[in-house]
Amino acid sequence: MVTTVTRKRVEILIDSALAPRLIHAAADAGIEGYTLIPVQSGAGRGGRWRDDAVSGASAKSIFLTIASEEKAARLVDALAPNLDAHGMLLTLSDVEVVRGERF
Amino acid sequence: MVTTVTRKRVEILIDSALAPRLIHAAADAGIEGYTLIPVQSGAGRGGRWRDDAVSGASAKSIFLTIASEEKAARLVDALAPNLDAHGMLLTLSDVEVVRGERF
Amino acid sequence: MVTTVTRKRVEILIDSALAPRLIHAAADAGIEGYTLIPVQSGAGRGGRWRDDAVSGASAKSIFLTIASEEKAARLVDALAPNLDAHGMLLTLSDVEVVRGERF
Amino acid sequence: MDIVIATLSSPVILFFILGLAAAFARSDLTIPEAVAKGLSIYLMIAIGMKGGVAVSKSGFTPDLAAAAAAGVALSFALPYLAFGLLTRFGRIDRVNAGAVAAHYGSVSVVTFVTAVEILDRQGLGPAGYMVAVLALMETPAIISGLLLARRGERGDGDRAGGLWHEVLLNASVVLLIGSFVIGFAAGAEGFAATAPLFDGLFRGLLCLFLLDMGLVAGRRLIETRALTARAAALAILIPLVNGAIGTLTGSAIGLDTGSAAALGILAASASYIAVPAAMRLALPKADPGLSLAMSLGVTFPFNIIAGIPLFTMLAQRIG
Amino acid sequence: MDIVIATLSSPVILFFILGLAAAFARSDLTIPEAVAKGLSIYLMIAIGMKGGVAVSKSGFTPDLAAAAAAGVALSFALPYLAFGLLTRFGRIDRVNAGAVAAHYGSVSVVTFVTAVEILDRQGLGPAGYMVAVLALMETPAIISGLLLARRGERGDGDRAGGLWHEVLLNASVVLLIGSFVIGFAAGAEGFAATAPLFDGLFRGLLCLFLLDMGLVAGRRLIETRALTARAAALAILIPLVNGAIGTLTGSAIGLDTGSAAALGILAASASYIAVPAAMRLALPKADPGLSLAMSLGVTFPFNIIAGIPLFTMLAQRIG
Amino acid sequence: MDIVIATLSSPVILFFILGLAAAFARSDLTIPEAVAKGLSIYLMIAIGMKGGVAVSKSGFTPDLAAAAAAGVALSFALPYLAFGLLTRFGRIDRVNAGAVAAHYGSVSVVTFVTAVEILDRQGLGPAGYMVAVLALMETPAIISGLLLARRGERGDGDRAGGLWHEVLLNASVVLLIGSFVIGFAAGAEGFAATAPLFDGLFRGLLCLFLLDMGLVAGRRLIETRALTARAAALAILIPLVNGAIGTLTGSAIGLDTGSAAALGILAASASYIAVPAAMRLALPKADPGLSLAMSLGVTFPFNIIAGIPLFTMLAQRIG
Ligand SMILES: Nc1ncnc2c1ncn2[C@@H]1O[C@H](COP(=O)(O)O)[C@@H](O)[C@H]1O
Ligand SMILES: Nc1ncnc2c1ncn2[C@@H]1O[C@H](COP(=O)(O)O)[C@@H](O)[C@H]1O
Ligand SMILES: Nc1ncnc2c1ncn2[C@@H]1O[C@H](COP(=O)(O)O)[C@@H](O)[C@H]1O
Ligand code: NA
Ligand code: NA
Ligand code: NA
Repeated sequence: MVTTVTRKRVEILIDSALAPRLIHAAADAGIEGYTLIPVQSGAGRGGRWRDDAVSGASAKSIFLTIASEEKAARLVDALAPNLDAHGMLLTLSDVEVVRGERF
Repeated sequence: MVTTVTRKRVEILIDSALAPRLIHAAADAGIEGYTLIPVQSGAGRGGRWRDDAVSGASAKSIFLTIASEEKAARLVDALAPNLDAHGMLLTLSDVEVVRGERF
Repeated sequence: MVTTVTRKRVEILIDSALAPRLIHAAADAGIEGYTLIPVQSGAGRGGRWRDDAVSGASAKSIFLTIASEEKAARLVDALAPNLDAHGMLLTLSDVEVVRGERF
Repeated sequence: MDIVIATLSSPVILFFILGLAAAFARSDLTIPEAVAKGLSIYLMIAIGMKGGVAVSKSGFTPDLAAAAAAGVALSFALPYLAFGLLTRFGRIDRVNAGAVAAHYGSVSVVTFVTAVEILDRQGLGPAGYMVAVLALMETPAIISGLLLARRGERGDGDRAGGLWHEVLLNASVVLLIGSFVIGFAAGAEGFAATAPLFDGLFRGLLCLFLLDMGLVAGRRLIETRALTARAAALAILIPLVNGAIGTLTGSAIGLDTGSAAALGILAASASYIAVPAAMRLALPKADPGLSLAMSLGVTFPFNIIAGIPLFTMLAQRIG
Repeated sequence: MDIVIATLSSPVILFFILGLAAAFARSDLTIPEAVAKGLSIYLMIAIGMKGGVAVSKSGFTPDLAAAAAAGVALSFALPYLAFGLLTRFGRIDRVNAGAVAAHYGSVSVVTFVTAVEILDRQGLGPAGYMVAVLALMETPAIISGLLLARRGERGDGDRAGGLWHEVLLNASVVLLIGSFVIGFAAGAEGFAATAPLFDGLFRGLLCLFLLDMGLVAGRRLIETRALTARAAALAILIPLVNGAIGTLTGSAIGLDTGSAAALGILAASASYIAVPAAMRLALPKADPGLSLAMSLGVTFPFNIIAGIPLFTMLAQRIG
Repeated sequence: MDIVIATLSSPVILFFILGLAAAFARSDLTIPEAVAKGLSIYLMIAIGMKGGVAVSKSGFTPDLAAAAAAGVALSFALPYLAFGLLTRFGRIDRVNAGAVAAHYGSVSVVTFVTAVEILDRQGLGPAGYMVAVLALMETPAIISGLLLARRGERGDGDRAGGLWHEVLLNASVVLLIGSFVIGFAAGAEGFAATAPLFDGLFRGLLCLFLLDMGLVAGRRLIETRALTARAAALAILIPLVNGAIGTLTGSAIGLDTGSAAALGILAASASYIAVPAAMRLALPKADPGLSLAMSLGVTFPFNIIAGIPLFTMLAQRIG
């Protein structure tokens, strides 16, 4: 099998309205590559939500990025103080990638 | 870097029609927080499917939840007998989260 | 808790136009089961993209499959030479599944 | 024979055939899900309102009551017949046969709408209250199907709540009944301001929707792994039997030719919206692939192309 | 009283009530997001163009200038009043009160559109330029709300850029102003070719959109955890006060009855599109659940069902 | 000059400019994907049916055959010219130049539709069969582009199957040809019942679609990293050259002024639907960002605003 290296998979559930700000924060942490995944509905401590399209304000997305451990740590440190106030849900895990130098 | 703790990421592919029942089962296992992600199409032993919108009956979603090991185990135990009959696909993995006490 | 086994979770971000080809490649590697997840937008070395629906050519999807280590390795080996030219992003990770014999 | 020509030369049917052909040729043409769902909501509202407006003119007649009673009775009874055919001739197990039987007792809104469209052009437009009959026929079959599937088993009391809720408040029942009532309340005058949408565009949007139905039905047929030859044969035999029973019943209770044909077509049609969703909840072990391949892949095209003219001719003969 | 009957028997309002009822009964009926968003874009373009065409006929009159100035002033001023009520009677903290106050100073496009629809049927159609007033009232309240929420705090200079951009170029402002200008440029003649879409279908599509609004408002009300009894009471009291102020202002500056009523309804209405998005960016710590439960869950239905006839009657009395 | 004024004052074009402006100002306005895709399906069906109805009246004439042959020849030949310009002046490598050349040999449905709309208002409506020519011109260019890109390389036999399938059965070819045939079969009489949708709403829905096209083209231009100054210049030069050739060809084979202008506009237009998808499959190493920035970001707006009046005036001069 081709050789792979380990990188961090950072998955952040965020209000779509705040996504542009998260993209900025990621760029500040040196992360340029990301993918946004649509989300349908969910529930948490704030009750249920669903994207009603009428008021875009309740739509959420998943911001997914593969990054080096160092960049991921920088991003997490930058976001940590606001995770709760901004209603974000952040998870980190290890993944293997082919040609890891681009992350 | 801020301290993180390990939690379980439970990902369940399920018929959208059965999602309300899964949400109930999760609540019974003590899991209140979850996110539903839309799915486009796929294939498995039952052949190909795609969401045709005409008959909502073939739509699927991904139910994603971050939970403590204990709650995740309770949910998996509750679902295991029906996984196949109900056409669910369940995976478990470890993720790191910030402030894990809420899960 | 019910016993689980470890399998590979292969996640590939791909141009929707190339998905049928990827499905073929997976089948060649012995992987019949997969799920396609829609993707909203993103950015990488090629700049930002979003699905504009006008020219389907810029839409992307996530191809997600759970497979045995062996089959996953076969698929990764088959895809590795073209990952960059075809603009694919591939990650591999371990997940636990119930009744792993089907993968 | 006029009805056959009228059917096959109608743009509505031609678009359905285009969709089928594109699916069989494995073209990548698809109608976005949201658009298809929007169109189906439109069709239900439009037909509901038009039915309500019609009844607001004609009033509640004995015919209406007779048709409603006949529709409910058919929806309850027809699954028993289908179940027998499915288990004996079809060799399908009890749970799956019960699920499939429920589909055939219930109805397909689009089949009905297409039939009305074609009957109208023949001067055989069914009575406005047939929309109410359509709504009433959606759910009784679910009960029969469940009784058949669970025969000899103890009920699943715990889950019944969610099911009844799903059955009685599912989207299509709410839309049909709701807009029927609004059409009835608004009357012809109130309807007029919305007529450019709900009346003027009706035929054109039905073309688009049937294009999508052709694509969906064709793909389902190609991609299914669940459909046996016997099941496919039953997906034509059952609507023939049910449609004949429905048409005869309509005639027997004194409905006009168009309404009797419409009742026949309702009986012949099989649900692919309300019932699959309910069965997924109530009988999660039944294979949704089988019932949808039968109802959507075989019976729907059969009814659109052959069933509508057939039961119309039957109603004309005996009318 | 005619206006009450006209309101409650209009299919537009009946569909809204159907949506509310379906949500309360927990039916699974939903309008696909893409369709709902498409409908809302349609409504803004249609109303923008019609306003522009009307002004291209009437020209820029002193009335127009007076109404525009009054609208902007109301949008700036009303949040201060609302903020007082929210913090004192509502016991809501400063940040959340500022966010909510901004919603009530701004406006709801659909409330306005529904009001125009109902006023038109009464022969009280407001002047075409009220669409421009609507667009102008969307954003000043955001400034007031932020000033209130951040009172005594240093500004967040760094982020302000993105916010101003969002505020001035948000989708609804661009659509309303853009299509107003296009309608003005095209005039009645240029509009004619697009009239079957933007005029003919208007009422029917408004029915569909209000069905969705009923579903969305009803669900928001059921699922909210943020709404206290006091907040709910304020979500009715604030529009009553704002609407009365708006109607009186309209009368005082000499607007015709229909336009004065429309200004009242604009003042009474609360934003649930432009402002929530801006607040999410500018005050991320404010709970969007609270302001949307109030504006969308309570105030919107209240205005559609009671506010529109109320302020119309007020304008008629004092007109 | 009438045509310039007619172009720039048409609501259709004004909405396109609104979309462009909103994109350049980085407004967050977006039309939901599903709605945009639905509109594009609508436009293809509407124009296909109208063409079919027109040919059912006029019959198959020698003009039709000449125009069809000319269209196919142009689609095959034009990529060779474009390829030369792209590799020499544009300094683009062989694979990318082949892919881009294919786009310029093929056609843009919306450019054509907009041109017909504007020509119609000038009393220069092109012949109904030009829709068939449009459909025929979509794919030959793909073959030429591939031959150019792969010159000197051995073919990729294994993959060719999927490609041909994609090329001949792609959604827009199926829709255009399918609805052309349905329009032909239904004739004016059959079309009448669907006319409120496919004719009445046409202009209004085209406004909405061009608003979206403006947004998409503007954003593509802003966000591209692939477009060099030379490539941008070619994205204007190539359509000028191709459009002149197309218009002259049309005149030479004796088409009426409107049809000759339409053939010129088809030649000038560049595909951004069928060809990009085919190239992604056939030349996965070509950068789709480059060809879409050129065809959608530069050529499309150029043609809509300048190309349509230009080739119309040319056709009028030489006609
Ligand atoms: N580091 C990353 N993490 C997540 N997604 C990425 C990353 N890099 C690229 N992508 C996605 O892959 C697409 C193509 O990347 P590229 O080939 O670098 O332009 C981007 O548009 C993103 O959607
Ligand atoms: N444990 C969880 N697992 C997955 N998603 C969650 C979880 N908790 C919260 N969420 C998501 O995050 C959103 C906000 O959560 P909260 O801030 O707790 O209301 C919810 O609506 C869910 O979509
Ligand atoms: N190995 C797999 N990896 C990812 N998704 C799968 C896999 N197997 C099945 N699926 C998904 O689960 C659905 C049902 O699978 P099955 O029950 O095998 O037909 C399929 O349609 C796929 O969407
Ligand atoms: Na039936
Ligand atoms: Na207000
Ligand atoms: Na061309």
